Amino acid sequence: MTVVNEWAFIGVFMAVAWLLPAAPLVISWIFRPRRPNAIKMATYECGVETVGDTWVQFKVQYYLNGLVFLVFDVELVFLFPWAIAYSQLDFFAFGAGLLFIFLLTDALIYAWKKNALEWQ
Amino acid sequence: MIPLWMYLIVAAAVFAIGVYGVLARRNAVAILMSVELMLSAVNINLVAFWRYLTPQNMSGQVFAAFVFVVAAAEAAVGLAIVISIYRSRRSVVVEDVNLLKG
Amino acid sequence: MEAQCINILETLAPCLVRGGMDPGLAQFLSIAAGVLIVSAIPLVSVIIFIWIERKIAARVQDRLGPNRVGPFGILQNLADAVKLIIKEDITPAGADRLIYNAAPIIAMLSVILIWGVVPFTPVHIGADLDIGVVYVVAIGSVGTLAIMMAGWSSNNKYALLGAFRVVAALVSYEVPMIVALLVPLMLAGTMSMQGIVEAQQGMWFVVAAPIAAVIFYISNLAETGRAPFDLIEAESELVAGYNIEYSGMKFGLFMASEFLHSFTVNLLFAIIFLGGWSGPFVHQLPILGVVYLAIKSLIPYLFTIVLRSTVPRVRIDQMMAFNWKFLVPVSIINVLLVAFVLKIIQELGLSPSPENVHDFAANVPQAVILLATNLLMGLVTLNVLRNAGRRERIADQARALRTAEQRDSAIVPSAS
Amino acid sequence: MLEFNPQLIVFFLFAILTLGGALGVVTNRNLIHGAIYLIISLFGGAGLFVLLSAPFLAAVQVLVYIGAIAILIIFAVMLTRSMTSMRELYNRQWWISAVVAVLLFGLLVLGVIGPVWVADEEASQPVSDLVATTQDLGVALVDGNQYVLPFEIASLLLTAAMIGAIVIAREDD
Repeated sequence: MTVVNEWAFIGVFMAVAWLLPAAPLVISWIFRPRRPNAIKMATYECGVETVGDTWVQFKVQYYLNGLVFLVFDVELVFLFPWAIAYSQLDFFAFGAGLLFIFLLTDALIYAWKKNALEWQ
Repeated sequence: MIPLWMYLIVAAAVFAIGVYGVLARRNAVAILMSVELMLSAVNINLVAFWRYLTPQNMSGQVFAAFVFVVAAAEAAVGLAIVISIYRSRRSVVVEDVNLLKG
Repeated sequence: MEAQCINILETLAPCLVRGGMDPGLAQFLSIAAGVLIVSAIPLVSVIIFIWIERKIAARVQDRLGPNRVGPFGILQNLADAVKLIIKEDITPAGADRLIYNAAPIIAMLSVILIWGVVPFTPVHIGADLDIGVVYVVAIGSVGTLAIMMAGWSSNNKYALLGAFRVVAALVSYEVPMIVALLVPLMLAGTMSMQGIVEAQQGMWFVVAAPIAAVIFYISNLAETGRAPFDLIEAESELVAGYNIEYSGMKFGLFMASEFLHSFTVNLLFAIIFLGGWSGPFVHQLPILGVVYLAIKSLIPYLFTIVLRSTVPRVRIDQMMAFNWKFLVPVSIINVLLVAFVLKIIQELGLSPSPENVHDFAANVPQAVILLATNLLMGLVTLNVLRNAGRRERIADQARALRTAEQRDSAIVPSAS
Repeated sequence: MLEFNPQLIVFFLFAILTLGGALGVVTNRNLIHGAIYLIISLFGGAGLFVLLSAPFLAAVQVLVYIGAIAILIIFAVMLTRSMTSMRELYNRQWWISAVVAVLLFGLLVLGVIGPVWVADEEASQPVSDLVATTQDLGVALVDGNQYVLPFEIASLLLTAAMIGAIVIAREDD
């Protein structure tokens, strides 16, 4: 029962908490002046006229970075249960964790050697 | 508790929507997103069966965790392939990628 | 029995039921009351945090800071909030309206939701989830999404580029942060926030795991965009980055969420490494826990502020290299080392048993051994760094020398 | 048959999020909107996990899918500039695909879920309220008799995926 209660709290919290930042926006929507014109609404690029599409070509660097992050993120999903169960485990578990991390460190070393982590 | 079949129907519906997306969309990134949907439907099924049939056995959760790994690997490699195809052919429409058609 | 109804936080539901209310509704009302209290705390405190920060930053830079509105200028932020509310709000043409308006709310939400699992005292906590730490990390990662949404929906090249840089930096620094978190989890054996604080009754984790604490602190600096990693707000380079098109209260929400996030991570630092609410007499008088927690989280927070107003900004390539080539390897080695030593300690029977974990003396052997291991590793790391730095300097000098020689040899023939 | 209770309302809420998000993913022209619908759908899935007493997987769903995979997808959309250059949304066989999807759903519901799970009232309820915890998951993952081999293979798969993706996506050579 208590576990259900904890999550009920989180559920109500999620349902209510977004109202708190939304409230000042609503208040501001009531009180603020509205005098839009084309120059005000123009995209701000330091006063220079906007040229071309906003969605410019991005470097693959961003993707590689996100990729390495994703792989480590998923790795950590497995290490969380490993860590909290650690005191109940034997030396074999340490070996298993070591091998698990070692295999992934390989990938990190590879990325390092291939300059995938370099930010040009 | 909520009967098991309701979860199964939700999962089946998400899976069917994913299948539709994979078959019907032309954009490779959209197809990859649909595959993610299918994997997520599989996960709902796995966890639902685990909860209702073998709640004290870890198999369902472990399998779900492995589905996360597969989903991550699929996203990483799939999107890398999309990026590299885009670089060489300036297109992400799957019908334009017909190099292997001979 | 009537006396019980005084402390409404603990006994609201039973009191209402005794008053003749439906138990389900009473349960719901007590949850709703808790939600209101827990979510009001961060919103009220953020006004104070911004004032503290402005005051201290001003003193460091030999200024006075806000001093006109109210005593010591403490009401300055309320005045600022009123100003932001009555400002005209400009939505740029071509913006994706729904996402544009949702982004500041999600940014703030991702910080407020963390407070739901913060243990204020031994008995006062929003929800003591058994996966508290993963919840915090997961909610934190939603904040990244808000930045991406803001940058994309503004329909502005600078905003999009700024958002990409920020997101790339934030997600990278999440890796060492989570890896460092594994060490206290290993020591506590639970992911519940309350459980982690309970496990520190005998000894704070900062003693047994100083390297993890330092890595956690540094990556949190980067996560919250604080100097020296304040590339989010790189006014001079990116015209403020992802929130460039935002004005009025929407910008105010981004700014407030940034300040609040900065304090929140220091609060988490205090909970996970500095023992949270634990202190003398806290079990007799639970409300003392709030005071202890506030003091403990203010110490790293003040350090953050002083750091912010004194150190220069790093470049993005330096920031990324520092993460992937230093923090991540060090945190991984640290986890493996601690795991190895901890297993040996447990096999030798030196670790505290569940019965005497609250006892200071029982924790000493384990903490001392782990501290020694950490210090040793810290020394080795610093030595490796020193050698690497020396090698780099020599290489730089050689390169400079070579270019100078080439220039000389290019000049000499033409002179003769 | 079904009595009205808060749990059911919450279930329907998350089910609607999951399904609505999924529909948004496959029907939306703008890929960034599609990614946000994907996030909504996966968030609904996380809510279902909480209802199924697997809170760890719910948090992981938010952490991995919303925090990492969605970000990666948005990066890829930006890198390929594919959201503005789409000529049409669906390919020529889109109606065949729709028929296939509906048939698949019908087959699953009428052929499998209906006869096996809806008909059997008893099988629709959990066998026990005792649920394994995250700690048990940690023990199972590194137990020599249980899942230690899949555990290591997961690491190997991630390593292979990362190296493969770096090789494919790198610009020079």
